[in-house]
Amino acid sequence: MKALYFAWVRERIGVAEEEIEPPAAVATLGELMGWLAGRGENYAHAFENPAVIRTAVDRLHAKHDAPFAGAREVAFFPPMTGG
Amino acid sequence: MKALYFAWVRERIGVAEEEIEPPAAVATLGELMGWLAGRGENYAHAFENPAVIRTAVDRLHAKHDAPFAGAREVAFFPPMTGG
Amino acid sequence: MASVSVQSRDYDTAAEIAALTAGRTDVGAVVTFSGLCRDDGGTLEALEIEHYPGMAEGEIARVCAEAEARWPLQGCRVIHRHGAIPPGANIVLVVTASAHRAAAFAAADFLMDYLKSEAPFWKRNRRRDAAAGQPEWVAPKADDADALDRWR
Amino acid sequence: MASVSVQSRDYDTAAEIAALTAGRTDVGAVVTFSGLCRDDGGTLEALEIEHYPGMAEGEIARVCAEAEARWPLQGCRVIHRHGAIPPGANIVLVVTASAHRAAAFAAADFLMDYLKSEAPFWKRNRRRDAAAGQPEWVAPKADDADALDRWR
Repeated sequence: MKALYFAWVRERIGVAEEEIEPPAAVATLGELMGWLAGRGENYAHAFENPAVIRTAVDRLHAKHDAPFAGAREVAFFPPMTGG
Repeated sequence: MKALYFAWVRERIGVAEEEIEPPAAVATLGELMGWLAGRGENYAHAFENPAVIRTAVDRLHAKHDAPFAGAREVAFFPPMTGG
Repeated sequence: MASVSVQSRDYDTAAEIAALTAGRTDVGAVVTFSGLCRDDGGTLEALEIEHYPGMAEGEIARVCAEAEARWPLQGCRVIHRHGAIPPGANIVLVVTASAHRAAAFAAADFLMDYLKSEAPFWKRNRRRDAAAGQPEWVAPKADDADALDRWR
Repeated sequence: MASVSVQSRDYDTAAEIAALTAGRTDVGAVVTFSGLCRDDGGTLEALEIEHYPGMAEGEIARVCAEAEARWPLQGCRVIHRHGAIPPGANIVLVVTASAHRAAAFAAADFLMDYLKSEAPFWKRNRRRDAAAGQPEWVAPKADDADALDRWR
């Protein structure tokens, strides 16, 4: 599964995208952030306040309690500032 | 004093503008419409329902009970349909 | 600050936007409204627009001044055409510029509602079928009075 | 029916209006919103806009579809730029066309509120003074959340 990071989430982690293989017990996007946060200081910094992170599954907005099983692509980013 | 007529008020009266000299007893725009209505069938037709006629004094909207003493120009027209 | 034109000729929307924004870096939002001549029945030859010269410009300027008093605008431009307008052609343009979008949207919306009800213009429809007789005057719409009430 | 572009290059507002109205006589109202890059402090070199390719287009199209479900639109066009945008330049364009002005205004206003909060774009300010360090990310505004609540 591909994980994408944008804006300061991307900057803190240091990569824009990567392949990830979370264990089967990690089912929701919220759990996935927790698992990612354990992968190193950079990830811990990016996800230090998961409440402010927006999440998407296969390019659609999804809440933290949403499952991601079967997704090709998950994304993590700050609140949007377009327009 | 100049009187101007627009749209179907103009069509019914048959002229776009004219000089008028109402008697001193005619003080408000409403009274002026009554006086004009007595000037002929065309005027009577134009002012048959004065409630629907809008009035202006010196190019500013004015109500029927407004006086027009000293005005250079009064105007009579149907509700506007611009924009 | 507002600029008002009452004219028979067409206008160039892009040039009007450019005039309000060129060389500036304090404008964050520009809203334009263009009113066009519709021909729903396919029988219209032209819309004929009569106006009260002098008062038309004055009333539009007065309405623009009210919009500028209500919202922080950096620019306000209104062009209203008169004469014969064929189907599909431009009738009226409102352009508002502001630092923020809410003011630009509200001012343009307000200006159109007020122009509809306060500016001395009268439309009539000239039909292709001359047998239809005299062009009929367009009646004011109840909707337009309701639209105006939103701002009171 | 809506047409959506996410692009780095600038756009031509007049051409976009023409594309929605050319050859038609059923459009009575066209509203455009242009969002421009402001530089209130005089220190901005450029706004840098990052986006999520694919999702950006998809989200804008979804918001357009919602606008089309809410209002009777005859055309809907959105262009959102990404990359480096200098002060005074265009960022985003929304064009809505309808028979009547209320629908065109409401839909454009709605689209901008939703784009602000739902479309995956992130802005940061690159300052002229490099000593200012890393460009800072723009924080979302509480106003924008309030604006969104108007449509719920």
